[in-house]
This record gives sequence, structure tokens and C-alpha cells, in this order.
Amino acid sequence: MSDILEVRHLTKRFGGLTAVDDVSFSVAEGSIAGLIGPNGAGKTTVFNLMTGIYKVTSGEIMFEGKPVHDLDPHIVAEMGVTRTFQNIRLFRRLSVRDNILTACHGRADYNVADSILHTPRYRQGERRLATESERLMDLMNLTEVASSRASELPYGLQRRLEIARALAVRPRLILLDEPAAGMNPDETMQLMALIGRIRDEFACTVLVIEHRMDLIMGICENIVVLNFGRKLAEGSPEVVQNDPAVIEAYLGAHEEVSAHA
Amino acid sequence: MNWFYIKGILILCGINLTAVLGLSLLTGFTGLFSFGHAGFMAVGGYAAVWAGLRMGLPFPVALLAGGLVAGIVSLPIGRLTLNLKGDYFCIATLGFGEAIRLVLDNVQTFGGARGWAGIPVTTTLFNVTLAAALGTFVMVRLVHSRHGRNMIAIREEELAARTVGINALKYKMMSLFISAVYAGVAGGLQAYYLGFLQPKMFSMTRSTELTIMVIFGGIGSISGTVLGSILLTALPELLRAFALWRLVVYGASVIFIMISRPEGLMGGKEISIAWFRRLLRPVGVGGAGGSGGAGGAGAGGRGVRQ
Amino acid sequence: MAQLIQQLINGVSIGSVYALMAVGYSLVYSIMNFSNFAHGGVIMVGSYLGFYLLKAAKLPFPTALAGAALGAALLAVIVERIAYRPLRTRSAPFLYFIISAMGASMFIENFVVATIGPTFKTYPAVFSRMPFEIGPLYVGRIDVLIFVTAAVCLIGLVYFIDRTKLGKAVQATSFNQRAASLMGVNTGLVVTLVFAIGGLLAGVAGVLFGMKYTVYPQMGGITIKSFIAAVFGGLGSLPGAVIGSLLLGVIETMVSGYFSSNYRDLISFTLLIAVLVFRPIGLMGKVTEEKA
Amino acid sequence: MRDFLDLNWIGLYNVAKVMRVYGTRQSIWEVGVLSMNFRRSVILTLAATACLLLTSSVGFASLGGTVKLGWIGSLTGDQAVWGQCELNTVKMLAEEINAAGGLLGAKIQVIGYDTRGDAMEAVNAVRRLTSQDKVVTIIGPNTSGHAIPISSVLEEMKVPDIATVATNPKVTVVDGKVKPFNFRVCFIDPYQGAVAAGYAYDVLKFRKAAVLYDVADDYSQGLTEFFISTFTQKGGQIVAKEAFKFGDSDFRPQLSKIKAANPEVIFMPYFFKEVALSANQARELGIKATLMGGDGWPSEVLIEMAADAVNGSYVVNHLDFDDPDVADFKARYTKKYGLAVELNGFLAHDAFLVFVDAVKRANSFNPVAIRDAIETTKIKGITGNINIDKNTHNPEGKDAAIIKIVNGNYVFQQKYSPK
Repeated sequence: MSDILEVRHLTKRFGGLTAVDDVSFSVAEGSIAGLIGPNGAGKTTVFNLMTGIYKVTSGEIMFEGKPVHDLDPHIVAEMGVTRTFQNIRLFRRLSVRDNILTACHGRADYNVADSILHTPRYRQGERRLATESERLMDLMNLTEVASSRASELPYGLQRRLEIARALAVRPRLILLDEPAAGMNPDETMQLMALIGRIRDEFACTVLVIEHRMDLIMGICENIVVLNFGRKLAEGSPEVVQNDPAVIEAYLGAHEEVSAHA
Repeated sequence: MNWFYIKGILILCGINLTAVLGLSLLTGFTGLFSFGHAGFMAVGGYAAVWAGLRMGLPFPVALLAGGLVAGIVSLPIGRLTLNLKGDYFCIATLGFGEAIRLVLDNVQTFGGARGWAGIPVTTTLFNVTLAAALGTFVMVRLVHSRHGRNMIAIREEELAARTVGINALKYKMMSLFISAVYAGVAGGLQAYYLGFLQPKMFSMTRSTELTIMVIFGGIGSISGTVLGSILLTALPELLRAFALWRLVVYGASVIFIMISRPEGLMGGKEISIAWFRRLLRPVGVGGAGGSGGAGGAGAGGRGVRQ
Repeated sequence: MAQLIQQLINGVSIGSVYALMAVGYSLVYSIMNFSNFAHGGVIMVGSYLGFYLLKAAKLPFPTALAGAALGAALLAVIVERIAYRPLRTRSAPFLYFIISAMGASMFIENFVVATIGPTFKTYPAVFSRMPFEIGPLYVGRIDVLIFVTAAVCLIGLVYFIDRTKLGKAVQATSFNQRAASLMGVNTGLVVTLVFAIGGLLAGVAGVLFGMKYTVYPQMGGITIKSFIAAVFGGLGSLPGAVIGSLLLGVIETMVSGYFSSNYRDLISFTLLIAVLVFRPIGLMGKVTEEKA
Repeated sequence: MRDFLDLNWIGLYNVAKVMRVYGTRQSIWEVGVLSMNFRRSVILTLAATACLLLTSSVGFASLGGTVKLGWIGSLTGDQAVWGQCELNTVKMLAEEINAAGGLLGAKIQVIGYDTRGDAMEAVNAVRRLTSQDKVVTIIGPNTSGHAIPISSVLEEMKVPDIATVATNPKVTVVDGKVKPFNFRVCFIDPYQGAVAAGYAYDVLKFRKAAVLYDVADDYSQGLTEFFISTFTQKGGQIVAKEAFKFGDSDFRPQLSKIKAANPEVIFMPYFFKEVALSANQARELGIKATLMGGDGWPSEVLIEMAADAVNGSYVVNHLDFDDPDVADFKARYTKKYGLAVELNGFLAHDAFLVFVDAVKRANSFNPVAIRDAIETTKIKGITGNINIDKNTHNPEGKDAAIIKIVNGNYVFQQKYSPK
């Protein structure tokens, strides 16, 4: 399997603070990979750099052999990388359907004039978008709540909607930022199954940031551990779990790890 | 009440509605706040009169030309400020609104501060209604297309919108451009209604009044915008005694709306044909509108639902 | 040569007025991260308060100044409580804050028009109008006072924010409200405090402006210049606001004096645009990237 | 009308109430019912508003034996003081005539509308006056920016208007053609500018003048233009022409430049607030030149704010404040309203005289007949002789009054018209 994502010597400084320090790793195409580390390790910063929200200080991020760093987020998305957010960022006042419909926009190509004149191109495009979003809602079990406002959904469903919205972009790499945060064990189990399905059904590589070790260890094939902005370890769950440096870092900062792992 | 007088108010409603529709796209649907929309009206008004009187273009073409010039003027402002934080755009529009007036005050070919008199009164209730209706139609269709949805997404959550592939700068600029075109056309209608142009007419107070109409009608609702602009144009005319306290009450209401019901009069909902149809039906049945699909049901996609 | 120096003096004096207004605005911006467009209204109310305290209550100047500043601070806090706090607690979008600020500003201005009236008022003479004469140059007494006040306010604020415990809490709040409140900072109180300080500064600015010129309901409109100056200096940076203001004052004066007074404001606007092109963060602004 | 108002509020209240409940999303059924109510309330509100539109004419039904005179002007905003004084004047004069038996036996009813300082409002107000209230003549407005756009309505409804202090030439004549229904009783900008320049050059013997003006104000631009053209034609020199923008409070950059040009006289054609500020600042900068201004100056506040700075300045005015006729009117006004007369009051007074004279000569309340009569007006007003010219609809040959400010008093110098 070839690598879909390659991160080389990635560094990000905010003023005097080095949030990400010379981090390199790669993610194999079609895999589920994990990015873990204690709070403030720089995980979300890495996501922000990958999706063009932050500009890199130095280093490169290659997606399918092409550089994606320092591009605008929407271009990165067009290239096939999208994400969810740690603190859910839905289009809060829109319905579930409209959230997904909006994210599907790239599938239609009618222009402003078409939409005003309702040309065949507009009708076809809208039909395609509608079908596509219905299909996605179906796949993600959101059809029942299709007309509810996003902000009125229970937390778990909001997470799921955010993933569905990301999938609407038809990404080849999806970045999930703490998807299990705030979920109960039952929901977490469902989420694990869902992440597996996403990889299979959407032919999509998944990179996930998570604190829940049960989830990470359960589904990830490869794990990258960050601490204080530096890469601490990388490898299969077994390798990482037994890495003394990782244990040290986690025991120091995060006692839960032994309980869950 | 005398028809001649009502006609005057209706013309005014139409002019305001045209301008407010554009502002509604910008503020209500894209989430951008402009302090200088009267500036775009000024540009459009002067350009339309120039096109009509000096270049001899027919009235509708002159109006469109005015709108287009206003739109073009908006582009550099948008390009420079819309990828920065919202405050920059606000302050830039604030500066623009003042600067454009100063330019017009100085340019003596347009009459300077003393104004441009002798413009033939061409705006009638008929063509104002036509313009406003056309404007509403175009706006409704635009809002219910992927382009409109992209703008709404930017308003709701810009960062997320960008990560699902929406070019935020492009859509913000598109929204600004279209709203400036609307303002420009409204400016032209106003110029040809009054038969007179003066930079003073396009003060910041005028911009503020337009914004208030959007807010009263409700952020993100075309029917709210229509209702808001008609009500707020007609009411002060009827309640003249109230004039002194009008702006005080507006100010208080704006705060009240923001802290209690930012959706305004219509609550982000739309009155559509389907909505009226459901009015006549027994309660509790009305199905959810179309899925944002084609036709009038498009409005139903975000319509009042049970 | 004498004229050039005189114009520089004029410029600095105009810039000091902008600065005095911009400091309060910028302080609130740096903490709250939004433009409090109601600042102009607070300045105006402060000015009216000072006028009535001096003229009707016949208080001595320092007392009247303090009274006006306190009154303006109270108003600023009330505005925050009514117009912004409910939005803050439900983390409403930026747009709502701006609209609410516009509403507040409109309410304050027109309330004064409706109750006190639209005509302007003249401050009683507190200081002599006679300027200091230095050779061929003239320096107004109030100008000196305004410049010194602006400088003192700036230094005091920077000291307060950098050196005091309360100031640290303010900084923490500005950096991350949620984190600060988790760390035991009473963010509600901090925000109130920031608005109160902003209001105090607005009150002082209002009184000094009123003394130098006159008092009228639309006087808050001059804060447009302060906003532009704050962008010059870098939104959210206090020294930036002051330097930006002085710079804007001097540039305007130089444009009026040596180029064309007709197009003065157009040139400030062009300059604003130029700053946005070449250095959007302003002269002293910090680069900030939105947190995801 | 009252009932409809109440209904409207109930409708709105229902909307608000329902919206609140709807917002909390109760059971599907309940929401269904409520949103039905919600729709009803919207319809109700709309209906109520429509009714309001249709019924608010009730209060203005016509009465027998009266003739209606319209007035428009600003009653809110920063022009309110002047507008109020005009309306007071017109009302007082109408009452006096009514008390003395009326005009051609009919009582004059004055209907005044606020323009809120907005040209669109002025047009609305004139539409209302001419169509619904059916006034026979309109007095006002007091600004050219409003007097110009109303002319198309006047022409459509065939009702004459007599402007008070709208001084832009285009109020009555555009592109060489006189507007049939627009008149005025004040002199125009070119005249006032020419008077100031002529007096400065011929009488005061100044040769070097500077101008400071408000670039955002039509009146100020107009006076500046004609002051400069007259002054230079006579052979004088304009050593500096500097502008500020309405809303400015600091004029020292411009004044420093003017000072360097060393003029003998500085012409300041704008309103008294800015006059007071700029005069004070000029003196602070050590400028000793004589100051000169137009009819935007006369006011008690100017003296209060800048008595020393404007001492010895000259003002071009419409009238001599101490003239016996003027004094009589001032006394009557102050007795009735307890206020001093603002400048606009005198011109409103003369506009009213023109109206009464025209009605008497036309011996009719027909607006067109009144218009025809106004065209041949020849009366003596308190602001001078008003002889309306058929071709310009301006009071031609009206002398200006030159006033000097001496120790805080407006002292009449002479009547003056430029040669």
C-alpha cells in the first residue's frame, strides 16, 4: 500500500511557542490511523496545518504526492482532504438535510445564472445534490432527523452529522478530531463500527485524534504519538502501547490511559 | 386615504426594498455587516444618472449600469477586507461610505455638494414594482441554490464551510457584489424618482436605516426582508407624531431583537406559496416542504415546518 | 519652517483627541475581540455629564471630570450588560455583537437628541483659551492637557495589564475565556471591569473633547477616525492605537496643509486601504490565527 | 384609528407570544396548532397594518369655510430649531389673520409636516399635503436639497410652493427654465456671495481674501463659488481656499495654511457652530484678519461661544434686526412662544405675506390662480421689498443687510447690493 499522506519535518511556531516541532509521519492509503498525545501536544494544530487553516512555519505536508500545506482550506477540501472539529462546528441553524446538502455543493456545477433561470443544468444539479444527500443521510442513519435543526440534535447525533457532512465532500482522507468526545461507551462502540464502515464504503483513509484509548487501540492500524509538539513514537497499537516513552508521557499527564488500555 | 399619496409611499417602499434585499443577502445570508451601503446607493445613483443623461442610455439600461458600477466599486473593498476578520470589513465600509460622499461633494461635474438637479422623473410605481419584484424573484432563486446555501454556510460557521470546500472569499465577494448591485439599482431608482441627487442623501443614517429593515425582517429570510422594509417604510409615515422617538425605539428594538430573537419578524422562516396553501388546510398535517429542490417548493425547503 | 512645525503641532493635537478615544475602544477590542461601536455614544454621554456637572452643578473641574468619567463607565457597563452579555453567554456570532452595538449607539445618540435636544452646548471656560506662544508657534493649553492625558492613560493601562494580578486575569480572559474561567478567573467580572475602564476613558475623552470644541449628540461620530486609527496601529494593540491615532492626525494635517483639504478624508481612507493591502495587522498588531 | 392601532399591537403580541413558545419546540401536535396561530397572527398583523394605511386619513377631513396652507421643514434633527421657528411663525400669523376675520372670509388652517432632514420625506410630505390635505399653497422647506426634489410633485398637482431659505439657484430655475410652481422669498447664493465679495472689496477695501468652507454643504459651496468669482472679477486676490467636512471640529490645519497666506479678510460661509469653533481657533493661531460670513452666522450662541473671536466681523444678512417692523414681529413672537426668533422666522413671515397678498389679488383659493398671482408679487416684507421676477421666481433686487459684530452685538451697518 502506498502512503496517501506524508508529513515531513512539520514545524509550527506561534510567536515564541513551538506547537509542532519537526514532526514527520505518513499514513497508508486505505488505513485507519491515530494521532494521540496528552492535552496540548499539538494534535489539533497538526490538523489545522493539514487543512490549510494555519500556515506552516517549515516542513511539508504531501497528499497523494502533492503539497497541501499553505493552501486555502477549500482547495485542500477540493483535493480530497476534509475534517471534523473538536468543538463541533455545524451550520447550527440549518436542518440536518441542509447541512449535508450544502456540503455536497461540489457535485453540482450550475452557475448563478442557472439558479436564477432554473435551467435544466440547475434542475439536474439540484436533483443530484438531493439524491446524494438523501443517500448520505440514509447511510449515516440521519434520515429520521432530516428536518431537525442541527443545533437541536443530541450530542452524539451532532458528531455523526459532522462526519456525514465531511463525507459529503467525498474526501479520500478524512481527519476526525476527537469524534468520541462526550460519548457514552455504547455510542463509542457504534462510532468505532462507523469509522470502519466509512473506510470501507467511502474508500477513504481515516486519521483520527482521540483521547479514548479503547477506541484508538481498537481500530487504528498505525498510531502516531505526539508530546509537547514532538513525535514520541509511531507504530502499531502494540508497539505504541509498550513504548516506555509513551507510558512515561501518559502516566505523567494522563492516568486514564492504563485504565482504558 | 388618497391614492396619490399612497403611491408615493409605495414607490419609496419599492426603492427601499430593492436596496434592503441586497443588504439582506450580505448581512442576513452571508453574515457580513456593512456600514456603508448608502455609499453603494450613491455610486449607483450617480452612475445611473450619468448613463441616462450624459450617455443617453434608456432608463432600464441606465439603472442596470448604475447597479453594475456600484458592484464593480465593491470588488476592491471586498478583495482587501473580506479575508480578514469581520471588523476590518466593517471599518472599511464605514470609511468607504464617508469617502464616496466626499468625492461626490468635490466633483463639480456631478454638481458637487449642491447636487445634481434636473433629472427627469422617470421612476413610477410601475417600474419600481417591476424592479422590486424582479429583485425579489432573483434573490429567492439565488438563495435557494447551492450558491445561496454556500453563503448561508459561511454565515453559520465559516471555518467549517471552508473545510467542506466552499471558497469563502469568493462567496463573500459575490454576496457583496450582488448586494452592491441591488443598492446601486435602488440608488438609480431613487435618483430618477426625486429628480435630484445630492451626496447628503446617502449619509450613514441611510445605511443604518437599511440595516435596521433587514434586522427587523429577520436575518436570513427574504419574506422577512420584504415585510420589514415595507413596514418600516410605511409605519413612520403613518405615525408622524412618533418621529422624535422613532430612532430611539429602533435602537432599543435592535438590541432587543439581537438578545432575544435574532431571527426577527419572520424567524428565519419564509412565506411561500406552499405556506399559504397550508394556511388553508387543517392544522397539524402540512408536510415538510420540498428538499430544497426545484420550483416554488424550493422556498418550502426552508419554509415553516411542523 | 515655522509653518511646518505648527502643522506638526496641530497634527499631534488632533491625533491626541483620536488617541484618547481610540485607547478605550482598543482596550475593549483587545479583550472582547469585537469592535464596540457604541464607544462613541459613551463618549458623548460623558461629555454631556461633564457639561452639566460644570455648568449646572457648578462643581470644580476635577470633581466634574471624575463624575463624568464614572457616569460614562456606568453607562458602558450597562451597555455591556444589556446589549452584549446575553450574546456572550450563548456565544452568538460576531455579526450579532456588531448589530447590537449599532443598536446601542443609535439608542444613546437619539435618546440624547430626544431628551436634551439636537443643538450643541458650550462648556464654561475652565482653562484660558489663550495658547502658549513659543516664538511664532502656538500651542493650545487644552491640547497639552489632552496629549498628556492620552499618554498617561496609555501608560497606566499598559502597566495595569502587564504588571497587576487583575491585569493578568484580563489578559487570560482575552486569550481564552473558557480556559480562564476554568482557572478560577471570574470572567464576567473581568469583562465588566474592562468595559468600566473603557467607559472611564470614554468619559475623560468626552469631557476633554467638549472643553476643546463643543458638545452635541452626534459628536460620537468622530470615533470613526479612532476606529480607522486603531486599524492603522493594529486592532487590539493599545500602543498601536495611540501611535496610529497620532499618525492619522499628523497625516490628515499634512494633507490639509500641503496637499488638499478637500480630499483629506479620502486620503485617510486610501491610506486605510493601503495598510490593509500591505500590512493588514497594522503597525503594531499581532498575527493571530483563528483557533479551530 | 385608535382601534386599529390596538388590534395591530394585539396581533404583534400574539406573534411574539407564539414565537416564544414555538421556539421551545413542544410536542409536534402543539407546535402544529401554535404555528397555525402564528400564521394567523402574521395575517392579522398584515391586515391591521393595511387598515391602518387606509384609515389614517380620517383625522384630516376637510372643514367648511377654511383654506389650508401647508408647511414643510425639519422638526427633528439638527435643523429642528429653525424648522420649529418657521412653523411657529406661520401658525402665529395665520391665527392673527383668523382673529381679524380670516382671509377672503375663510379661516386659514396650517398643516405642517416634518421632513426629518430627508429629501424622500420632503417629497412624501408634499404628496400628502397636495393630494390628501389639499392645501392651496406650501411654505418651506428651508433647505435647497429638499426644495429641488419636490418640484415635480408640485407641478403634477399644480400647487405653488414658497421656499423660505432655500438659496440654491436651481430651486427655481434649472437649465435656464423657470420651474412653474417654485418660488422663494430669500436671495440666492450667487447674490449673497457677490454681496459679501462686493462689500469686502468696495467698502472695506480688502484686496487679499481667503475662504474656508464646508465642502459637504451645498450652501457653503454655493457662497464660496460666487464670493470667489466676484472678488476676483473686481481685481481682488484669493490667497487661500481651504475646505473642511461637515462634522469636523478642528480647523487648525486649514487655518495655519490660511495664516501663512496672510489674507486681510477670511470669508467663512457656513453655520454658526463651525463659525464659532473656527473663529476661536483662528485667533488661537494668532490670525488677526477680519472675518466675514453669510446668513448662517446670526445667532446668540455664536456670541456666547466666540464673542471675542468674532468681534469686528461682518455678516451678510437678510434684514436689519433693529428695524421697527422687525422689532414688532419679534415682540409678538416672543410674547406668544417665549422664544427668540431665529433667522428663518423672518423669511417664513415674508413667505406668509406673499401668500396672503397673492390670495387677495387672485381673489380665489384656486392654487393655480394663486400661483399666477405670486408671479407678480410686489410687496414690502420685513426682510425688504419682495418683487418676484416672472422669469426667475426670485425676489429680485432685494437688498442685503450688512451687519457688524461689535462687542457681542449685531450692529446694522447699511443696506447693500453689489454693483
